[in-house]
Amino acid sequence: MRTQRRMHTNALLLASLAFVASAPASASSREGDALAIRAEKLHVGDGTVIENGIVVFEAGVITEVGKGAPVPKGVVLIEHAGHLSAGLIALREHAGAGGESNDSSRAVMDEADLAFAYRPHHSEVQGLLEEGITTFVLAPRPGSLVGGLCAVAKTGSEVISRRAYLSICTGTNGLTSNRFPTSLQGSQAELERRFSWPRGVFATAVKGELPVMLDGGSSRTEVQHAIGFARRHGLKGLLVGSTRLGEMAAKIRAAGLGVAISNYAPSTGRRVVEGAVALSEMQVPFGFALGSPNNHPANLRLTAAACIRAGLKSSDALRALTSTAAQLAGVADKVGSVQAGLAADLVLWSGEPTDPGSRVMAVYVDGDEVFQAEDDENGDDQ
Amino acid sequence: MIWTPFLHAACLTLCAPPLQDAPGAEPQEPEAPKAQPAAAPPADLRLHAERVYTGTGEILKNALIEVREGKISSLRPGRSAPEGVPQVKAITAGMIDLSARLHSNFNSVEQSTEVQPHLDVAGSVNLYDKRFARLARTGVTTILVNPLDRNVIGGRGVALKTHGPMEVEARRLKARPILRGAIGSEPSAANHAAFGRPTDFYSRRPTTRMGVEWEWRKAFFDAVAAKRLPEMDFPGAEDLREALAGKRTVMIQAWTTQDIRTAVYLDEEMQREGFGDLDLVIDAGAEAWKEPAMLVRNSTIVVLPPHTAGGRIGSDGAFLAWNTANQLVEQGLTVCLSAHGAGPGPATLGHQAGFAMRGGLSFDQALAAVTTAPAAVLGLSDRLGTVAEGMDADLALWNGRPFAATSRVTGVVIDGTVVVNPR
Amino acid sequence: MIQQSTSLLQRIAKTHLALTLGLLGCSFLLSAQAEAGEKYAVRAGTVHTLAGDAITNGVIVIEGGRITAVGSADDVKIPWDAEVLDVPHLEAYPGFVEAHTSSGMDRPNESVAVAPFLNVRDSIDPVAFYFEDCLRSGVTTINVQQGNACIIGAVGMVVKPRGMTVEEMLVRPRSGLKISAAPKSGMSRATQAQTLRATFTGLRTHLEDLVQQKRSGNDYSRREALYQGRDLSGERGKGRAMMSKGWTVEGLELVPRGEVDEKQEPLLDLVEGRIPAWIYCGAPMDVRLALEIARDNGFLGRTVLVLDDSCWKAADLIAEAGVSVVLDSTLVRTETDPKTEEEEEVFIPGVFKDKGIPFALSSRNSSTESLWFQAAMCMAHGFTRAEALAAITATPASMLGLEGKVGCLCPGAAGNVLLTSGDPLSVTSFVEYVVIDGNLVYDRSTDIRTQHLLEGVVPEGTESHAEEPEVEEDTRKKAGDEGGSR
Amino acid sequence: MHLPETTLASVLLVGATSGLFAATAFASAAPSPLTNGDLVAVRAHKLHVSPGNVLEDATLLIRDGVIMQVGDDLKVPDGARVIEGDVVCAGFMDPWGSLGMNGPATVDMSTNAATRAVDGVDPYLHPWYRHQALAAGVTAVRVQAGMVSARGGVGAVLSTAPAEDLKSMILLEDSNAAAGLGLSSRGNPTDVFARISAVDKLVSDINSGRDYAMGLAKYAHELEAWNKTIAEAEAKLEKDFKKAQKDRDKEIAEAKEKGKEFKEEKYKEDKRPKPPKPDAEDAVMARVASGELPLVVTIHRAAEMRELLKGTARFKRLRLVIAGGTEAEAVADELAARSIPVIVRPIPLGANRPDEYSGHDLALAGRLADAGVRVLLGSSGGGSADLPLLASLAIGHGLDRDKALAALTTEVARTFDLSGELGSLRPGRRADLLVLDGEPLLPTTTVRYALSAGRVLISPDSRD
Repeated sequence: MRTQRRMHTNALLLASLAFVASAPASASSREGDALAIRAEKLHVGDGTVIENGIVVFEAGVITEVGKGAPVPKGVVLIEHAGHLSAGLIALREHAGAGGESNDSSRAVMDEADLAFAYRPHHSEVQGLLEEGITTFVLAPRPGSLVGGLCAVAKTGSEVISRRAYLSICTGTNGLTSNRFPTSLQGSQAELERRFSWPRGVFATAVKGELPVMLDGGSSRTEVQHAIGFARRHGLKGLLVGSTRLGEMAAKIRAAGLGVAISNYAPSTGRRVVEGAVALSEMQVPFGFALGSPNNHPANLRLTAAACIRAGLKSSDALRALTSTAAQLAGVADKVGSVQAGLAADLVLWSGEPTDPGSRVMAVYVDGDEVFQAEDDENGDDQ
Repeated sequence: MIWTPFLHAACLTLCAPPLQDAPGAEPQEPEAPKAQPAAAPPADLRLHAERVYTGTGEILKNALIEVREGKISSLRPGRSAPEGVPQVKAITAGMIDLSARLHSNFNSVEQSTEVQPHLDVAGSVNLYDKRFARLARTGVTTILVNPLDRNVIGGRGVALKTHGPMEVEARRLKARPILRGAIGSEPSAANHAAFGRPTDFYSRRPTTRMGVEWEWRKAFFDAVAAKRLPEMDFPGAEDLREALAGKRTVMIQAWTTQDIRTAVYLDEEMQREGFGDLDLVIDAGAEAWKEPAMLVRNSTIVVLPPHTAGGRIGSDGAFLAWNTANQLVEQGLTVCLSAHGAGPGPATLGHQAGFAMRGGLSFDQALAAVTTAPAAVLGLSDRLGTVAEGMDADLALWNGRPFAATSRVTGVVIDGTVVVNPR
Repeated sequence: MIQQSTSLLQRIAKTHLALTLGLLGCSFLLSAQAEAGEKYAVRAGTVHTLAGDAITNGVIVIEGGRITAVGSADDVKIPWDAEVLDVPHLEAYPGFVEAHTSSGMDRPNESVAVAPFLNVRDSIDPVAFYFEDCLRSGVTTINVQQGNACIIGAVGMVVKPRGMTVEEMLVRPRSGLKISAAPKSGMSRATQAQTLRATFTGLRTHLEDLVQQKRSGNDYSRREALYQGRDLSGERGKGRAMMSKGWTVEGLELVPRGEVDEKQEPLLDLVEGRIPAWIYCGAPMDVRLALEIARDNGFLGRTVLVLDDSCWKAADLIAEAGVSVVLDSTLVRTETDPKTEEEEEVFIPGVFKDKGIPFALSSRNSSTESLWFQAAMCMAHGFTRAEALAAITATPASMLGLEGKVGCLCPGAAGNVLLTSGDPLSVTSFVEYVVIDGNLVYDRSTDIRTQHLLEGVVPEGTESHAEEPEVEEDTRKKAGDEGGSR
Repeated sequence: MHLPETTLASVLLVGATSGLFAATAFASAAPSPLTNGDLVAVRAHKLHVSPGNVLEDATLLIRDGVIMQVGDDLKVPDGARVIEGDVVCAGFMDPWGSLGMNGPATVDMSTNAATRAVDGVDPYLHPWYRHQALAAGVTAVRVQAGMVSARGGVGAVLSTAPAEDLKSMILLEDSNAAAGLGLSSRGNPTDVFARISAVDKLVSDINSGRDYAMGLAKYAHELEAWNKTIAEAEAKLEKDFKKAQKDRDKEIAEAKEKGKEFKEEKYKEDKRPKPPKPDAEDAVMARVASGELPLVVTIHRAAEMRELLKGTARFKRLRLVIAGGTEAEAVADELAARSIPVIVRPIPLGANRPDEYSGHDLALAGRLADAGVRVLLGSSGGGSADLPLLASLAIGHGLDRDKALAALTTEVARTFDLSGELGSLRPGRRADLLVLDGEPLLPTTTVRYALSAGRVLISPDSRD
């Protein structure tokens, strides 16, 4: 049903040209001609918001951002009555791997590279664009002790960083009942062995050149073990998968780890969102995990909104969805905010980006308009 | 701080104002009239009991106990209760359960191979588990946590207090090292013959008691051989050698008399072979009463499982006669009781001591079976088990004669902290 | 003590379906007579009547199964022809009373949801281990009712744990009708309440139809007589007007009671308050339904609630309704606050004592959770000895309408005496002898099962593992409830 | 038991004896406001009387838990408690929830048309769950026993105020009847023929309900006629009795003479009409057929919806409500024409969704509203406290903001005949309202005060 809508939108695009001052056939800056968008509110991504800000981008890269940024001659200017922000980033994703994101044949698959599991045009990936998600960390599904190397991929286009994380399940998610390890002490013994005499990716991780993604498991004791393990071996990286991170905020900050907040579900949700507020008070850098296709892509913004409802500032929530997430994924030089030199991954919203009530009007990846909302007559103006 | 929400008027003896449980918050009571010896620093906590059952055989009447920095700083009998100090009918040392079974179930035993002597259960203990608090409320202050008995040799146990810092390494007691194993039907319960079923590591392990016993002997023989032939070394061989040298207590779960016999013969075979002598403790030795002679011969320590109404307990249908504790003690054996981690209700460790007394055990022997005897097994007799100056301030406060069916634990102190307020 | 009213005999002879009923009806009367003649006397170190202070060196005289005299040795003369149990080293107590149990039957539950016409008499197994356990733990009077998995269950009976046939064990027939406000398996509380109400609505509709048929019949015969020109010889209806505090169907006197459908007839007895009701509540919300059904159908005055341990939260509702309760054998309940995850312990008998609700304790087995052990645990939580003992003697007796007959050592009461080696609530004392209706029925020295449990003595000839049946746990009780103690 | 005058409506009011019998046991149908005597005045910069109808700087007066006056020029009487706030709107309502219900009762498969949700309400559930819902702005929940069973029975509307006892929780004890069609059992789909026959069974049940009501009316009518004829006949017999006696004596005498045995005259009259057997389920279905009770049908697939709409077209006064409606767009025009509301579950469902939700997406509510269908938003038992947040998600996928607010307030009241009680801030309504610090349904907006029947249950200091 969705692809059919894409042809439908392109037709509409031509019809709506009348509103645009002057616009070439398709709004794409791939072939060298520049493009500019003026939005009522431009969210740079570091918390500052520019009224009537303009962003200019050419060949997929942002060239100018500012209130009165000069629009070079011959550049198409798109007026947008709403908000503009950088594309959202999901920190733990399985979309695009088509269910092959976990090899359960053996406990440790340290050299497995998720980049080779990524199919950009897989149906699971398209859903992310509609929700404004332009970049995500493709990670192995929990289930094996060491799942492999995560990749950072652009939604619908290529992988921009291959060895983003080494994925490790230190808690019960790394155990199975019919192969090693079946106990927590067994998995801890194996990890100690791998990291005390490190070879290959373990060596690079111990040297600090490869961050780890630690699935600590849900109970507070398992999160404690994960933090202790990271500190013992001087590892940097991300703590994922736990709903009880709020009480561990001080320990997490001391260990210098980042956090990926897991999905908000009505029954277990309270701990997740209170944890996010506690982490933000302790200045622990955090982003949001998504885990589609089993979780609908809209959960990213829904979890952020639930955190705001529990007391998180909406600017912090947007930063967690964009710039902080980019830093945690190690691609802050490429994506994550609306600044010159970064990729032109932009999302046009009808209202505040962190308000689930705002519609995704259009999404640009590397300067290409890859999604546009159907223009319904009574456009939902704020 | 757990408080019983429905206060009964019946505890007439308790009349002091509420006790702040934060140590050091003790209100300064007026200087005692008689000459105070060199002004001792104020106690963190003071308690008064009509009777203190010290565990050394001596009962102190109307005793005032003072606690400082987690230790009992002074114990003075024949005193009236000063103002503001909680009074209770009886105080015993905190009880110790060597078979509390507070492991995290199947996550606490590495079943990929049936002999894992070196793996420490501490890695899988969850101190946030509600059962620790429940156990503390029944007056049990120290427990031994062992892996689930699904392996022949499960690994190392860890001794912990039931209240304290929330990290296992910080709460671990420097007790005698423990090697945990099992004999009987449980270690081979999940195994099945290889043919006809998908082969996984459950299809190549012993499926009979003979197989389990063979795994025990093979483990010890290999460990001794590995000392001479390094290429035969395997993880855990050092643990087994320490066990043979008696430096590591071997705690074997054996419910029935057949399995207890296997454990004792294993120890005697090690002695015959000259490999060493196991410091053997039988856990859940329900049918130890059937052939006590071999236990006496081997001076084996027995930890009894909880008494049940029908006497039957355990997966092998062992029968625990209620006079077992009395019979074994009369023959000079060391006996410990256990409640398998029962929380508040009719089957706490205090009740198990009462049921053992119903089987003929005297009060002092029952008190020893839940305090000094297990403390000795853990090698912590210098810290736990008795109420005396210098010992850890682990106390159980009772509202009547301990272990009587008509009294219960109304207050618990662990390391000087009031965990359950007697108010 | 055994009710001998004529209507009772009539009722037994007529209403039950069981084929053996006829001959049973008369035989049990005879057996009670035979024992009447003998005289028995007990001389004990101290006699605790629980209805005054203890008598040292006391004597109890029992004639015809009834206590005729209790007092100190010097002012009560033992009849010359009485058999005497002289145990100066022991203490005498009244036999304990189990207010409600569904043990002692081969299958406690009936698959038919609404079966008030059944009677537990047909499934009590006189040689069940349970009755032997009762003697060993000092229980001499037991109200056996059907299990909790029903909507309206069978009629129960009060028995004593002695006798080779159900008739010999009988203390009082028709001790009450069992109802459950907690859902039968496969149903939920919504459908349970609906079916329970529909049962009573069904009774009302049935009675109204009967009255309507009678009226139409009378009108028709009157008009026929007019047509035929003859006087109508009016014979009045042979029935009885319906009296109930709940609702009545006027004109029921037109219908002879025999014509009421046997399946509905016990319900009518219930609504007219002629038989007590025991309503099981598995959760606090069930208490509201139970009280509403009892109040609306007029038998609140004769209702006793059988409570699960979670029902303490509805104690105010129970106090307001003024009914008495039988507590679950779990006395300490641990609940977790979902917000703070703090655990909180509640001692359940304490709640009912503070609210002044009469309650009886119930046992789960014969030692680790027997009646005396439950009473001891009440003392451990602050009860006085008198209050604790009353919860297993006087209060259950009054619930069964047998106050002054069982649960006390006073003239006129049944000759049920326990001889214990010390304080019955102490772990180190035992029930040495039990006398029921003036007959010595239990002597610990000959109790091979206690010897086996306490001393491991394997009685000869029972070498094989005599598998003792576990006391059947009402599995539905703990469904969905994390449960306090392990 | 004598039946009153026979009109279709009045007969239905009496209903089968069980219906009558049960009704007396509960509070009267009208919700019981918790009277607390004192006067409360609420002042706000923006007062949403109803979605789209906003008063600037207005005041609202409440007495005894009922809204007395609303206006921008009211003087606050002295002695009244005054509450100030930025935005005031009516309390949100979850038309498809389970808050306050005993868990197993909501998933009970043994329910039938006569099962009552109020029998499954548990006042002893921990109060914290209700507090969360209130703190999110949900003041009432429509609950149902047997939410996934073929016949869920009679639903109820409960207040989320702290529960003293059962009566204080119930706003409306019989709000609707319920049915579930084509629901997969624990995720595995049922086959299409079973689903279609389930629809036909529901239609035939509605029909038998109507016939039952007809039968009751016919019986009442026939009985009245029979009574009249019998009364006349009796009067005549009374009159001719003397003559009949004389004839009889004469015949006896003749018979004795002839030695023949005397035979009585044969008296015949037509039988008394038999009342239809009381059937509680048919009684409920009769109230559904007459339009007194709306029928909430949990249904998702287009095939079954078409069958249902076709089958129920002939019941002119039937008020159908669709719950779920994943493929409702296929019949959107007919739903709009027959003003059949659809309760949409605005939850983001991942790949492992139940079979009947396979076509579900977050824009469903928006597209249905655009097609003119009356849209409601419900949590389907998945936690009413999150409904406002999920509603904003529906807005973000195309549902107009005012329609979303209506879907949580006025539309719910209108669907369950509570428009006179709840849903809007007009005089006479129950004072269930929220004082917010921002526009409703924004994540940054928090509920500073929540009032239920005029009682302040959430205030800034008792927030969590």
